[in-house]
Amino acid sequence: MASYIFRRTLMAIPLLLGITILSFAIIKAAPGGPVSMLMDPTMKPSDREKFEEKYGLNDPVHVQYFKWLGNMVKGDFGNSLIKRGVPVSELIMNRLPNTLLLMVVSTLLAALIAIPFGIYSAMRPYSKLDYTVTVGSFLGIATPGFWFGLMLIMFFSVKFAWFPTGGVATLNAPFSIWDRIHHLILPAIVLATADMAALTRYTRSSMLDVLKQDYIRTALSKGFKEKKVVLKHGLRNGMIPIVTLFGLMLPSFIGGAAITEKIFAWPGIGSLFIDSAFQRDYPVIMALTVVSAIFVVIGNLLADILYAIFDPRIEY
Amino acid sequence: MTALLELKNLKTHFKRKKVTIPAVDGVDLKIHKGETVALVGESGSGKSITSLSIMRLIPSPPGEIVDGEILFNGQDLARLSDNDMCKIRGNDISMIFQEPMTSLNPVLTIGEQIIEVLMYHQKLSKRAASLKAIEMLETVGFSRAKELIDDYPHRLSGGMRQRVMIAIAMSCNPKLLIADEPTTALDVTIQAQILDLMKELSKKYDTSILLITHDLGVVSEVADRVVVMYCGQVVEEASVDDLFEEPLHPYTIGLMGSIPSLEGDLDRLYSIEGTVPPPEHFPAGCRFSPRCPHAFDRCRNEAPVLREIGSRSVRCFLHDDKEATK
Amino acid sequence: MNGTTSELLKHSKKNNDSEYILEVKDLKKYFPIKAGFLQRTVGSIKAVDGLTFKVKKGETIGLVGESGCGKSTAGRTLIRLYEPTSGDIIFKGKNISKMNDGELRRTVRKDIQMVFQDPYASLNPRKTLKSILSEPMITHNLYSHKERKEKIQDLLDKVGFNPLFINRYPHEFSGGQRQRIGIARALALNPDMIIADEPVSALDVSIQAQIINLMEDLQDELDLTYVFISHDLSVVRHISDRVGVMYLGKIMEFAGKKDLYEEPLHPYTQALMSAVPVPKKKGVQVRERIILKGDLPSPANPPQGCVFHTRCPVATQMCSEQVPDFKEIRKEHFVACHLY
Amino acid sequence: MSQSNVEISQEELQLNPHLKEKPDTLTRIFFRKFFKNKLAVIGSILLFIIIMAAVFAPLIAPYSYEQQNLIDKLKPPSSEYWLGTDRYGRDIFTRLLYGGRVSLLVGFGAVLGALIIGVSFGALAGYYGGIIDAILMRVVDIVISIPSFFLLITIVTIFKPSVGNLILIFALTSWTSTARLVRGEFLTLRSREFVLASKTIGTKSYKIIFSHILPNAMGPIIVSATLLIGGVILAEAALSYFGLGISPPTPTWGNMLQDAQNYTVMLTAPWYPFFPGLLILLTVLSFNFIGDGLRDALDPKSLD
Amino acid sequence: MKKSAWLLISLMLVLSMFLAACSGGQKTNEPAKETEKEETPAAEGTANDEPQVGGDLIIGSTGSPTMFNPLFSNDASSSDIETMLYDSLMGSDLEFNPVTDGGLAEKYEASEDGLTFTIKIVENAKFHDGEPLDADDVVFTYNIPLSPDYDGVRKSYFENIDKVEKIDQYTVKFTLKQVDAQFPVVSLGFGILPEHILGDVPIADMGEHEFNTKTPIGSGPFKFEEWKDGEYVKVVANEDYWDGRPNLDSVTYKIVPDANAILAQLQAGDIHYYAGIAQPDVPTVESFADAANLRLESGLALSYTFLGFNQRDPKFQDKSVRQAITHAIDRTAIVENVMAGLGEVAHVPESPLSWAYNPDVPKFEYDVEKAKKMLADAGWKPGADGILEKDGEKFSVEVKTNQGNKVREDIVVILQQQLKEVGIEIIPQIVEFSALIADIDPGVWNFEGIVLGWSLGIDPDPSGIFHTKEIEKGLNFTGYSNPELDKLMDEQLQELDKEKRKEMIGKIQQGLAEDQAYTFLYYPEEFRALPKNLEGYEFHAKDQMYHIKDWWLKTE
Repeated sequence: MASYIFRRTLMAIPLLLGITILSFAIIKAAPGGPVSMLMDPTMKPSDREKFEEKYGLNDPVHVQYFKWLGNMVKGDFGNSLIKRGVPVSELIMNRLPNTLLLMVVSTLLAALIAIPFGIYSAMRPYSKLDYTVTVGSFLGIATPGFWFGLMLIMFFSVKFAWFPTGGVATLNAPFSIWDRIHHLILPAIVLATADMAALTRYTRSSMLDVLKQDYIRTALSKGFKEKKVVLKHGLRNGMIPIVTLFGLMLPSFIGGAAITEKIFAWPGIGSLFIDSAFQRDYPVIMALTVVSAIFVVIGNLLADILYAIFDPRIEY
Repeated sequence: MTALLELKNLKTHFKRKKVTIPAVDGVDLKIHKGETVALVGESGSGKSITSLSIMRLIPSPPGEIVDGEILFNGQDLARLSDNDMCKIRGNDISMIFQEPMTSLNPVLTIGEQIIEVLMYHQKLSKRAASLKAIEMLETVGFSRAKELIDDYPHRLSGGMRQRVMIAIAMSCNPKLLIADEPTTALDVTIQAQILDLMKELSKKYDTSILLITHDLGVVSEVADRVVVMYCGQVVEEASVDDLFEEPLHPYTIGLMGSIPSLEGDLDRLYSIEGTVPPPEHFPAGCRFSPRCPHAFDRCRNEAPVLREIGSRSVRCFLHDDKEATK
Repeated sequence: MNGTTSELLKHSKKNNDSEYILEVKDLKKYFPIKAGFLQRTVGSIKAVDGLTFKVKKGETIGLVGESGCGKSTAGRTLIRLYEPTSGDIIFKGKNISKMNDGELRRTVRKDIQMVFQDPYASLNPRKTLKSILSEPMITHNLYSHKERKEKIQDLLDKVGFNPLFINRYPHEFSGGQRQRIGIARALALNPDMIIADEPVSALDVSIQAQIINLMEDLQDELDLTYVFISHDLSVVRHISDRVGVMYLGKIMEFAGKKDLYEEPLHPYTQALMSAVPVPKKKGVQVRERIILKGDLPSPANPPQGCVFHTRCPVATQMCSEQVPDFKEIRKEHFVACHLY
Repeated sequence: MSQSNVEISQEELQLNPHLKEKPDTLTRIFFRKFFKNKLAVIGSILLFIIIMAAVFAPLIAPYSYEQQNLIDKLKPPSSEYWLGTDRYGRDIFTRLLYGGRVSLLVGFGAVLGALIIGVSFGALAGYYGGIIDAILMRVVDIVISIPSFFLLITIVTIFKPSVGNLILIFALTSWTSTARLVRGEFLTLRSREFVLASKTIGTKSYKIIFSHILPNAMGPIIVSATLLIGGVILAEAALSYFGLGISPPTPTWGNMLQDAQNYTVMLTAPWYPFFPGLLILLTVLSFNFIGDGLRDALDPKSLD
Repeated sequence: MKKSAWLLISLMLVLSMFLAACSGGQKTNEPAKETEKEETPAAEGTANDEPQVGGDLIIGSTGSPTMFNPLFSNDASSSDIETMLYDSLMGSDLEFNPVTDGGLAEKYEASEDGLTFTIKIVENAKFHDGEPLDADDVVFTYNIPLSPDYDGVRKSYFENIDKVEKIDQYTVKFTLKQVDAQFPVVSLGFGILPEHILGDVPIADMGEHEFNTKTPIGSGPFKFEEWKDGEYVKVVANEDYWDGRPNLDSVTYKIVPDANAILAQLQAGDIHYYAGIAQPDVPTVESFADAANLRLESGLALSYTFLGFNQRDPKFQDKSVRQAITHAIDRTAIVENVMAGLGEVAHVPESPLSWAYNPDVPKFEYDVEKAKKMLADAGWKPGADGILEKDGEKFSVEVKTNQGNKVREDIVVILQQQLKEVGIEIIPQIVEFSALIADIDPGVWNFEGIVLGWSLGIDPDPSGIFHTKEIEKGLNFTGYSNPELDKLMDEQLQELDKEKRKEMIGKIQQGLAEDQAYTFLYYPEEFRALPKNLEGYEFHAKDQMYHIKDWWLKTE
């Protein structure tokens, strides 16, 4: 297993290179630059050039890339060009936990609701409940998140004042778990809605497949009741593709919550990404691309490992 | 002698939209204690549905036992509550299936899959159950049973998995074992091993076997009595010796003639024209009549009944007179 | 109608015509096992490991063996669906083992055809009978439109199919009927040889007989050569003239069917024969059954020496060390066993 | 049987009872199965209405989509303005009709583009395998690994949003799932026996790809395409949220919803965000229902 | 001399980096002509009450600060914080007069020739770490931007400084290279940095120094406590402030990137003070203000919004065409509809708040018929589709504006509608901000029409935007050129006499209006929501944190 992980990590290197080259090319192709965001318009062009020169923004793109790559390999993502002097790694590390917390909670929330519904749908396909779940999950897919988020704020935060309007915690208040949870609920619901829909569908079709399998019939022929058969024999098999899905969902943690983060003033990676893209803060964009690519790699690896854990047939 | 299992006019129908598909359409069958009965027929004859009906494992909806009785030790399984049926399944009646590769749960160890039955039906402790599981695995011929119980099915070959299936099925000393094409998916050399094992175990535990197969060779090796099904009905029933000596029903005759022999040369195989009709298109009259070389008008209009001729029975007008003579 | 006359014909043909249509020399097909970083080849599955036999024009060669013995791979390699790892396939004097797709298309594709096992998978579910049957002719640019139509009618007629069905799709037919379509497709190019890979094993017993009879009739009518691959010893016996018994990618025994079935020499063949359950017949003695131990070893890691020695009831020390030669013990009877 | 125009003898029917008198064409099977799925039928009807309304927008629309009437700003639904007016006093109903044209065009166009790229990648990778597969799939990995939203925003800033560019952009960012799907299908289909049969006949590769494999892979492709269209329509809305959608006054459902995403509007004229939101929802819902229905109806497994 | 102009981007922009000037750029020499905005009665009426100490004020912002060093940062959010952390030498009053009040200067003297300034600073000022602030710190601070190693953005503000000298421990003398009317207003408004901390830091590295983001230390009324990126910046009262402790205990500067969410937070009471209310949202805020315990303060913003054309395009070189376009635009309607009536129609590139504002300029009122006639006279005739044509060229203009600014998007849409009346086709093009800035970069000039705003400095010099010499590398991106006005613009900069200068600038404004260098659209009114019980608040057009030290929250 260890050697497998090592090999997989090695194999991720060309992938990371490809991603960074493509990203670098794309962001350099985008018009504008950090200078136009950073600079006072009263600045003389010569001073602008001086600044650009200092940060190597006038070098040929490939030179810039290799310089960046060289530093990146050394673990140095550089400093933000906008929040000058702040190491990019610090910017990211400040926000990453928030994003991860939000995504993990919303994913768990989604899973907790979606999986039982999916299982039930699969046990009674084409029943009324199945139809309800189907329609409900598609509704979740089809609801634009930014609209939904603002609606929730308007109703549950402003009108009923049940939940805070945004942020990760109450300002100027001592840390409390309950307070954090309280702040998590609405954004997690918005994010979970879309995931929930997809997860329900996946669970349903996966369980439908599983419940058709011969070993389910075997288990039934042993005299077990349907519920036990579904939960003991069906679920573990049905969860294999679902668990894999969680691994593959990991990368979406990076950019997937951008809109929700913005609406709920949730200081996460997604909104950092959007801001940096608008501000052409190249080091931050590149670092986030790398982080996201690493998440992809980890996600895939995790998917494989989880697969192996859940499915004894897979061995490394 | 009362039968261990007796099917009386069993009808299992499938309802799809407005169409009713009579997959099993009035089957009578008896299995005595210690006896091995082979249920023979081609695909679509309803033999598997019959076996699943006995186990009450017909997916419902759309399937449903619409008529008839399944008397097991005098108890009508068709009318048993789901709870009571659960107590019989795997305990008094157990079953093995055609595909050993897919019949075992791939994510549970072999031990778990045996132990769960023992704990459930025999109320054994986990420890006792695993000892018993090891014993069962040894009984079906595994020398490394102790290690095997912690192993997963995918490490075993098809033949080994079928042994495990047999071990699971036999673990509660069932009175009846239903084996649905247990060797069809196996290679001949392995098939021989499995058939031997089944024979041995049925003798050892005095278990009756309902063997479902399309392979007449297997039937002749294993069975005491043979029931031939065609289109959801029993067309002929006889002891193995009687049947192979003199098949009565034209379908049985055709079936036996179709099989190339390992000995002796045949220039040309006997073949039955046409194909087995799907259940929604069962013909009127005798269901075999369109394919029957001897069919006459009556066959096409009137459905023959299963008629006893001595110790055997047949569903064919050709043998009406024979009954009269006997 | 073609009972005795065809039998006579067959024999006379075989006796006079000893010309070989197909020669297979030491054919090997290994599938690489890839693993590790960079997916290097770390081993190989020796699916076919040195096949040598000759096929006479008009005869039927049976290849029999248990699953995993490489018989299907052999069939597919013979027709060049797979690139052989080594060895020669000489068909009608031309070595086709190294030809590329273009050369194959120009030379032999028309002359060797294949019939597949699964009648459900072997027909494209989205094509009508007509386009399934005309595809070979269109590919090879044969016949005019009208001729093609006639040819299709003729083909359907040959396989006993109502020509009215040409615009129907495969899903409307039963397994047996589909297998007839598969055979008709194989015949569309008037091939010399047909490789039939388990053509009847997916069919019901009564249908099996129909297809076997049909294949025999067609052989007589069209002077076809068959390589018939099956795990079913009885069927192979019925249809073949000569039979090869395969085990782990190698032929263990190869002989005329009478010799092979009545006097099998190789212990594996003997065990195989004895394992087949046969319907009891009055007066026939129940044979002594040889039950083999264990399962087939993995073709990725076949045993040293004689590949069968791990299960052989009469194996000696030598068997585990030395690979037995494939020798002609009697006339036209080849065996790979140290016993002989 | 008497009215049958195909002469199949009674006897033949008896012997081959699988046959029906009338050929059961694939189209008919498809429709039969599709119409069994109620949600799919509802989705089709809804979508048909929506598409027709968009296509015939100039005939149906009571106003011009860009005609402002600043006196009638944010009027509630009435007989004059069926669905009310927006912040410039433009008729929301009219703008929804025209907006549908753009949104659906972007959806269909982008998915068509994504299919072309995705199917080409997937087909080549799946059919040839080996090195080609490895290289193409690495490219797919790379594109997938770049967060799509970031990619979208960056590309939008380079290309500037217009209908054509949005189509291009969405196509460029959403083809990867199709490529993976098609590759998977090709991997299984290329070893199916009917493909092998075609090879033994000597059929050329391109013909095998296009005439044998692709038609059989179409089911999952079409299904994923319908789901993708819904995704693109939502993505257009999300892009509009960042103000990077199609420039006004051209209406799209996304930029209408975005325009209505204003605290004042949501408080004082809640119908304005409601209608474009509802249409996006209904359309995406319809596509999903249809996709679900197609999944069953196009499943070749259930043909046999 | 380009310091008068600021690109005003958006009040509700996600990245409101250009929102306002730095703390140094907000003062003016002279009282503004109009101070029309009355303070709310509440603020005035309760002024007698004793200020109460305590409380936390949560200020909302859509933008995130970048760093807290006035010499290196240039975004509005950062400068909001810097105002609280640092003291500058000079302060300003509501009419933008330079005053010592609110600044470190105790006394300030300008020489006759206007080339030297002597400033005496207070003696009891201390940095937050307890170190005293003296002349050395001032000299140190002003030498930073003078260094050739300086890579910050503020260089032009110090260009005219020849040298900065310490006279005694608390007196500093500035010597200028040439007369600079703006010097005391702008250049003396920068916060003073601690030499004892930054003295050893090479100036080239100062822009990235940790001080800016982790441990900013100034002498201002509030001390830096915490910056949580993307969440908030918190500052707490400086107990030892030389001018007395501020009334508020702390100020939390909360970042809420979504403009709608910020209103929701305002309504829910999660934000107390928000200065960026978009004009269309003002009625909404008013509607819930009472329930949310808020009140609104407003005043004219020191900025204007305009429609500019790329005058390298022959059709826009024709003055009468530009005038006709202005005639064709109903600016009142724009103010009414886009701004909810909260603004004034603009005629010149100067705010009515400025002393140099000249109301007596040619005005091109809304007159469609006149516009049509003028266009016809200029040779533009309606084509088959109603769109004007000349020499086969259609009068079709792509008008760009930046994404994220709803008001400007609305303007473009309305312009399209209005100009259609006279046969001019407008194609709106909403462009992402960075890309738009790149489009107007010197040498690029990739636009036909553009809707933007300038945030004005306090000095009324218009040459930075309209002088011919600013075309090539400066901010005159429309390429406007009028040699006569160029001359006037050069002259007024040398004029020390304010009245004469005002006259000259007035002439320039007349010329710019006559030429319609831009189509000036409007001067917006700015609205700020604040707690009902916030006392001591005064509306300063350029400084939303004006005298925050004196703010206090009245409890019942």
